Amino acid sequence: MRYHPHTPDDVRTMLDAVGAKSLDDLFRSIPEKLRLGRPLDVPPALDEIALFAEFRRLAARNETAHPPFVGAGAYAHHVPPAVDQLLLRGEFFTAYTPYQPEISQGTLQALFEWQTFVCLLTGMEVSNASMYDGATATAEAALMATRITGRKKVAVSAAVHPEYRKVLATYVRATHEGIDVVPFAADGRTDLAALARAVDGDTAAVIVGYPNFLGVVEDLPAIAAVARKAGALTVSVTAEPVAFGLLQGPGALGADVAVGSMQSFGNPVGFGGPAPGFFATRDANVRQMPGRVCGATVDKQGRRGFVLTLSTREQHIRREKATSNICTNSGLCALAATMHLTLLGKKGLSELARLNFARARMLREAMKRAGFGLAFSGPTFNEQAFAVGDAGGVVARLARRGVAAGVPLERWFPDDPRTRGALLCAATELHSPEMIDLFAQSVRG
Amino acid sequence: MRYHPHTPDDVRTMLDAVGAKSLDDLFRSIPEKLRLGRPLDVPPALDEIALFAEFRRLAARNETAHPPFVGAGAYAHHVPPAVDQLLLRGEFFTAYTPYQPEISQGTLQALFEWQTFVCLLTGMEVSNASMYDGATATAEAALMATRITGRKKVAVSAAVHPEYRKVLATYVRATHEGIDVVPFAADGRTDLAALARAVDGDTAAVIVGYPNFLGVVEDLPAIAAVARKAGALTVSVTAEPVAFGLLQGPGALGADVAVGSMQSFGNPVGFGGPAPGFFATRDANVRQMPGRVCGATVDKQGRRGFVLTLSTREQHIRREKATSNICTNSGLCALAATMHLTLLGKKGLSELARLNFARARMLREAMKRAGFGLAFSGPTFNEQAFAVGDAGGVVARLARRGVAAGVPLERWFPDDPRTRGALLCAATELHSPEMIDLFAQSVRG
Amino acid sequence: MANPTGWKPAVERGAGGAADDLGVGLGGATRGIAYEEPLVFEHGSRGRTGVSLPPPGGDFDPAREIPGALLRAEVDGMPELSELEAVRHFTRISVWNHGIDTGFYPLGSCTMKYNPKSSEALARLPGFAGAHPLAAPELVQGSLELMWRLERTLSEIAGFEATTLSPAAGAHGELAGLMMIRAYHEARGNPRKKVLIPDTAHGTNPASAALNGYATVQLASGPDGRLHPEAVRAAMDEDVAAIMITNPNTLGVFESHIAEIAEVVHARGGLVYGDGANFNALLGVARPGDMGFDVMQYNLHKTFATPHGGGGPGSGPVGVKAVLAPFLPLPVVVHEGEHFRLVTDPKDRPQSIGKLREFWGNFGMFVRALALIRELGPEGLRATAQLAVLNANYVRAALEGTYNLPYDTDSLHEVVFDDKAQKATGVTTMDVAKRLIDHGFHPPTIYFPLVVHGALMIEPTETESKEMLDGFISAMKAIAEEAKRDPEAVKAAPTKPVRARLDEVRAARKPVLRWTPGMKVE
Amino acid sequence: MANPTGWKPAVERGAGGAADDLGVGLGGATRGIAYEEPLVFEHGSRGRTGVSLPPPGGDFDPAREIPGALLRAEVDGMPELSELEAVRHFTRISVWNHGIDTGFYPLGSCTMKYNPKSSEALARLPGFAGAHPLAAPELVQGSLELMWRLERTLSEIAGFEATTLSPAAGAHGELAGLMMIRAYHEARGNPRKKVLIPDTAHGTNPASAALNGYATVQLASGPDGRLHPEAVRAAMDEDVAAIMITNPNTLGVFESHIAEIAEVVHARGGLVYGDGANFNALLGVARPGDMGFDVMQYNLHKTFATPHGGGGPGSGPVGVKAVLAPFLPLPVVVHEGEHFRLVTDPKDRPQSIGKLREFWGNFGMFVRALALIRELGPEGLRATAQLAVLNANYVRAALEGTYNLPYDTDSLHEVVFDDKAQKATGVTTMDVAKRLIDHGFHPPTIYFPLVVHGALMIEPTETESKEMLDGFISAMKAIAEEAKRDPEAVKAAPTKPVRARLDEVRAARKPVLRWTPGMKVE
Ligand SMILES: Cc1ncc(COP(=O)(O)O)c(C=O)c1O
Ligand SMILES: Cc1ncc(COP(=O)(O)O)c(C=O)c1O
Repeated sequence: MRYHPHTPDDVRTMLDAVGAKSLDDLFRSIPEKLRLGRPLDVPPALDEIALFAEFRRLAARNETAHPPFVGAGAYAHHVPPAVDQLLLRGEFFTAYTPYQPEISQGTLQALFEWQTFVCLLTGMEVSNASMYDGATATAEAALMATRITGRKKVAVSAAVHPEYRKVLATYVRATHEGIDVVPFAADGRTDLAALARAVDGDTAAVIVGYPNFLGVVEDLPAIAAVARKAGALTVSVTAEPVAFGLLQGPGALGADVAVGSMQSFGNPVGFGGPAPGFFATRDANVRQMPGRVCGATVDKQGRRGFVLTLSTREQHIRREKATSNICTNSGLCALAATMHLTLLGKKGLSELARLNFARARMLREAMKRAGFGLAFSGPTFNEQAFAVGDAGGVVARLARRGVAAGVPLERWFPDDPRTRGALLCAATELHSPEMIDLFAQSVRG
Repeated sequence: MRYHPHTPDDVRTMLDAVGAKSLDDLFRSIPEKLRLGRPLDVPPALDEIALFAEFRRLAARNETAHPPFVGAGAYAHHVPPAVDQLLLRGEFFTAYTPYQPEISQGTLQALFEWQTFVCLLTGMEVSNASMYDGATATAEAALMATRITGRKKVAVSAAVHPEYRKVLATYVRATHEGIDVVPFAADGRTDLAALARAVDGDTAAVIVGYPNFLGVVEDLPAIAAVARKAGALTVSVTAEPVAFGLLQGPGALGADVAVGSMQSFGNPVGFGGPAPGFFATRDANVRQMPGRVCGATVDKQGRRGFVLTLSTREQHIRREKATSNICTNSGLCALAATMHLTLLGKKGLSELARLNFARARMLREAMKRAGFGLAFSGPTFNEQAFAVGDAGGVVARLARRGVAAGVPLERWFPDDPRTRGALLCAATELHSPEMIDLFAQSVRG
Repeated sequence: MANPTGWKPAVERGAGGAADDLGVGLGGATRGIAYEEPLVFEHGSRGRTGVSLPPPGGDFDPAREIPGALLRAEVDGMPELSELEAVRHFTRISVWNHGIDTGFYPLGSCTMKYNPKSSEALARLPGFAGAHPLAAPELVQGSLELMWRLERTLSEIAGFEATTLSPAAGAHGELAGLMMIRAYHEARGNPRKKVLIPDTAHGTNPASAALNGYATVQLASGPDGRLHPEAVRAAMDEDVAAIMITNPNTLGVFESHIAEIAEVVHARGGLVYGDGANFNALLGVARPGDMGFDVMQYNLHKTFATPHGGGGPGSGPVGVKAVLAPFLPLPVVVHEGEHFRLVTDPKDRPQSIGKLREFWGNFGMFVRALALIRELGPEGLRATAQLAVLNANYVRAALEGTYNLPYDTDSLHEVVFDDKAQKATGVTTMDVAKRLIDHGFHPPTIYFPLVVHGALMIEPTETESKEMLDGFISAMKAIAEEAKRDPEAVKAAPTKPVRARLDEVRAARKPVLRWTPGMKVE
Repeated sequence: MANPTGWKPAVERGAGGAADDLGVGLGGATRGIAYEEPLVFEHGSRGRTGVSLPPPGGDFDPAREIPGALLRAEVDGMPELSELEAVRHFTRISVWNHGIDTGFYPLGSCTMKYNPKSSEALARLPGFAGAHPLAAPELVQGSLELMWRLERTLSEIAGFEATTLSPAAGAHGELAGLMMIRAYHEARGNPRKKVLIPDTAHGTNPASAALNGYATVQLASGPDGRLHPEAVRAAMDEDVAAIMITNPNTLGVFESHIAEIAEVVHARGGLVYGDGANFNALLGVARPGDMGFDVMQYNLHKTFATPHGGGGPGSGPVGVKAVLAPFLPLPVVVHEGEHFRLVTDPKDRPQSIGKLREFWGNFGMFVRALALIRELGPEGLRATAQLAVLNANYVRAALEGTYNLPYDTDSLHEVVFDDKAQKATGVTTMDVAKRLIDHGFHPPTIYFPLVVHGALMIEPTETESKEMLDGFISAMKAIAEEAKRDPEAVKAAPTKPVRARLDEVRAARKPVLRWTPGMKVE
């Protein structure tokens, strides 16, 4: 066994040193009747060649030759190969949470950089060291809002990613009074009037997508104004952070919390995980933030260095009074995002966002030529819902050609006639003009 | 341009510092009429996404889904992924030849390990730090033999890899009297009687394959005895070094020089290059060896360390009197081989060799069942020539199914009736028993 | 470890030299060249970039569609580095880190075992990395089959009836498990109010309980480090929804009364939650499902060697007995013949606690974990537990006497010492930990579990060799000696890394949590 | 470079501190933790392995087929390490190295520019890495097309009619070129006897000539570092087969008389060989084929950024004018329509010099080089030369006065200083080089070219930033200052790497070239 270094001699010597007669002896503290008297019923060991054959077979059962036209919370982007080659450096890859800062400065400085990137992109003042994903970050934002406001209700736009909304519901079920779902208008933006009606003195947070699940860019300042008036926090949720290269950060538009996923930077879609959730807010809320935080300090010789800090918020110190139960987060995914963002830089991010914007426009024009209009009229970034009629049929038909065509919105809004026949499609820099044309033609049939 | 860090400001400041008015100005030492007055006629720059699309298109024009049944000097083996992940570490990957030993100890220690591995496998006393490939290593062995013996003729077995023989011929054409090609016998081994006739007092070296190009294991002790009697050096050539896990090292069998390729360890077949050539010999010949050599020494504080040494043999010191013109070698490929050999270790190498031996036996049995016997009767390792009739037809037919079936020996021995219809096939650990059966059936048609 | 390179390890040095000069450590640690490196925001130059993007094509002006107030031309403060500058940056800062690939990492409770390189190659197969979570099921059969296989395999290994792969980490699994427990009780009419948690428990246990609306009741463990049935019996009532037990617990001790404790809890309608963080100790030897646990989370990033990457990602699947199966979160993988699909609609699973995260779980970790399990097979899994326990006991036997063992109960996969024996010297657990760095070892987990004052919690894992343990043991002994002879030298540690001890108090008092232009931290 | 991390670079230190204590270098070099590591043969333990292989299956005993004397059970001395031990070994020793990814690497004549990471991803595409060189042409059309494209592209870039990709490195390309020259002369009845080589030439030039059976005649370059037509004229006769010229030469100086020199040589039937090692200086600006060269080798591992990997591999394609095309080595790539194939049979190319290596060239390097060329395009290629030359001249302008410039002729891509100005201090080029390490920079090439006594040959390349050059310049100046103030400190360098200066004399006098059991080097 290549992972077990123990030679028979080693085992013998070590058993002697321990004073045990056999390996079984080491388990004498486990009552006989609790032991498993048989080998585990799992398949026999595979050698590495057979292992590769087996996993290649499985991977080949996925069809991924074409970049997906589905976004809906997971976005296929081109990640420069430098990211993965650097990420695989064992010093990063095989480290734990940086509990011993003197020999974890690599991870810590990168986390400090991540936190800064998150702040720059979102326009917020402070960020944590990452969350499990965008959905749990959203749920944690609601919980934080409750801690800050003492209120137990949240208002969430129906145009927030429905999977995020489900997670939010799961998280608050035991402790909260309920969730008010605020409908969206015909332009795909949250219905401001309905929002104003839904928000009251019991509302801890107003949660909206930016861009939202329909791909539409919300009028965040107006929403934040409604929330602020009611004393609620505005939580902005972003699943496609490339948009920040084009759109103002939510912090600059009145939001109090910005959460979401940074998967687009540095991380593959990878069947949905892992991906780095982010969580950013204003300085004033820092002691209510969930999760790890990295801070700058000095060492004994006065040199700048980094440590995990503000841990009195956290479970290992505060236990049941902690701001969250999170321990392991998505550090490596955050590092990948940090690397990709570093490579992009100011110019690259701006260009990438404009490129995505342009490709989505090409898709819109191609779909128009193919006879399909937009389902919603609001402004969008790189994702749009098209009225294609039999959206499920289109998805099935294109799947037979190996193409992931988009998602029918009916799946999440079965009762909303406005989503009937709407296919949500993303276009990124991976979709060349030729692919886009071909796609639109294939949607037509 | 992501590889050019110069901002327009940088360029201006730097031109000022240099006292030049423009970038063109920097080239004033090139006479006007020698300058290129136009842009190069190469395709316009590609962005990274288009670059990937273009190279994926090219890679997809190769069919490599099935492990090749061709060996003939390049062997497809399973390389544990640890090798490539370690190899890509920038400290190894982006270093030059270790001219500054204090900051090159990583490369140097690995080269020292490589040299040791080469010695252990070949049974030789000393090895250099790698050669371009097995063929040039063979040619360099002939040249060394001439330097040592003062003789200008070499005898080479017809069963040495024909491409190696061609290279040898190219290398010695200008400086040597000629090459005597010694035929092989019906068992695929070098004809000892013919060898004895060919070797005389003018013969610098006797060069044989081990295993030879026909896959056959030569009677190296007998060959070495013939050479020794005539005062010639015996050069053993190995293109499939996995055989050393099963076969005695040539040094233990009387050879004076062992050369060849270590591609099988750590390196992909990669359309034939790069691959690490090796060169090993006896201590007595060390000052006549070509190429770089790494040696152990101590630093100012008495700690063991490594340096390039014995450089008075080399071109940068001795210029036209150097033992070779080689400068850049195959260091990184040698490092990959060193990593793979380290992972294999004593047990793994022995197992791997036996596994290859067994798979070749399975192939033999399957081919027998399909009606094809061996073309040569001598002992083999993992490569064998089968009498299949229309070997070219078989190759063409299997190519249509995407399988590289082997090589027809007639290609290199058009005048030798014994090779007519013979297909040279390798079987390695990558060929499962099922693949082998299927292959043999497909050869039948 | 052999020592053929001419270096003089600390022990051979004698007492000479500066107070903080250890020489070469017993783990081979020495000093070499390293590089100071500013933040990415602190270097680079205007207009540089590290990427190569196509021109957008077309003429699409965002300002024509999106309100101007929502637009920005560029993100202020973003770095501007060439690709080489970026590559150097991360290459340089990486070597400031210690990882498993660098050396021994006996961080107790974290199971820092070797992360197989082959798993990295497999997880990167384009079929896996490129699969979209919302692609039509026909396009992702491989991913679904893999998930299905992993669920079954985990269920067998720990003895459960069903497993969900959704949770993103151990704590997330705890949350999921407690939610199922709550749903179970709710289905029977009363969600109950309390969760019992032993004092040895990890902080995530009470935090997960609280997040789920439960009050926590802390149970004292006995003088042998074990939870005793009497303590449970005394605290158990019909308001108790569940007990959370880590087995072996964070002292590395097997809760041998587990069956009786489970009976006590079950008898009054409660359920037993297992924190599976220490499951490595039991692989192939005993199954939590066979000893009374109703539900347990696996930590794939511990037991099944998926890389922890400086903080995550993790993966925390949860196994359950049949009673809890109806409450499993969504999605659930099902198959008809060779065809797999995900059940995501709550209508099909009306009792489900719902979704726990976007999409279906940390799939990349599933690939790696299943790869390891497939390579180990039944014998390898069992050997894993055996050798992990052997390693911990070997360290224990060697260090008993030198360091105080607060509980001398049998250890399984880890052993907890404290700094009582060093008290007189003034050297604390923190100092010992930092001095280990100078020897070349990552320190154990320190000051946890909380029941041990100044805990040193050592978990070697099965992938470490006897030679490595011997080196570590010598270093621990050398430090104990040094503490007597020269405590200041120990307190001055670490001396070898790029940074000396960092001022954590200052970090918390004057938080600087992000770069700002012109920032100075001095 | 910005310096926000609180470190004090050397210049701010003043004169205090131990003689050899530089503090933080001007390139950011400091000290951090590193690990001593024995040879792979010196650790591990009996029976360990780092691989997982299938059982052979069947019952095949080699002893039944192969004579016993030729068999061995196992290879004595082989290491026995677990996968983790092996991974740690190479991880630890890797950081003892300086690479381009670590920092500045201005090794003159070696063109140590950034090696794009995207090229590594492309070279690893299974279609490229898995292609067998002897597979039927239908199975390897992609490789053949790529080679064909690269040949054409290189020919255009340097102005030749045809290009062979076979040679494995620069020196191998020289050999190939001279062989073609010899074959050309032979075809005209007389192979001739001599090759003219300027005194600035790289050692491989005379060595390649000798290997080809030619005597070499060394030509003195003029006081401006250039070769002058008179010197050539004087040496040229009908016995001279060729002249070998590196342009720009190894002083970084353009051989501006090249056209006239070529005329002189051509007039008497000789040919002009170009050593293309310094071709980076000319990309898109001038073409050797347009200035009289008949043949030239490209060093893909220099000009086209393929990784050098601590010694190789390289790739040394050779471009030729039409007169030499019939003599090109085999194989030659040809195509009919979309279908590509290799001509390997000498019958089809009767004048070919034959094969130069097994198979078809270092294909992996072709992928990388073509990828870079495709990403650069015509403008990027030209910018490469321009910025490489700008960088060298910037360093030159800054260091003139501090270091002696033996030739003040215009520099192109590199500049050569010497240690004459430091003579009085006793500090030599070697000392300056070693002290640069302590600052954080790889030293330049030293003691080459031989025409300069104590040469310091600096080639920054175009991928380095102005800030990096500024740091390097300050370090060079600081060392010159230090040489005056405290020469012993300079001579004690380097102090930061894991090893101090190594005893090279001892290495050569008592060669220890491989591990042997129990080996001691002390
Ligand atoms: C005993 C125990 N329980 C729970 C956890 C939490 O697991 P995770 O970090 O994966 O959320 C840990 C992690 O260290 C642990 O050690
Ligand atoms: C001027 C010059 N010529 C030739 C060579 C030889 O090239 P290679 O090392 O690729 O064989 C070099 C290498 O350093 C060189 O600098």
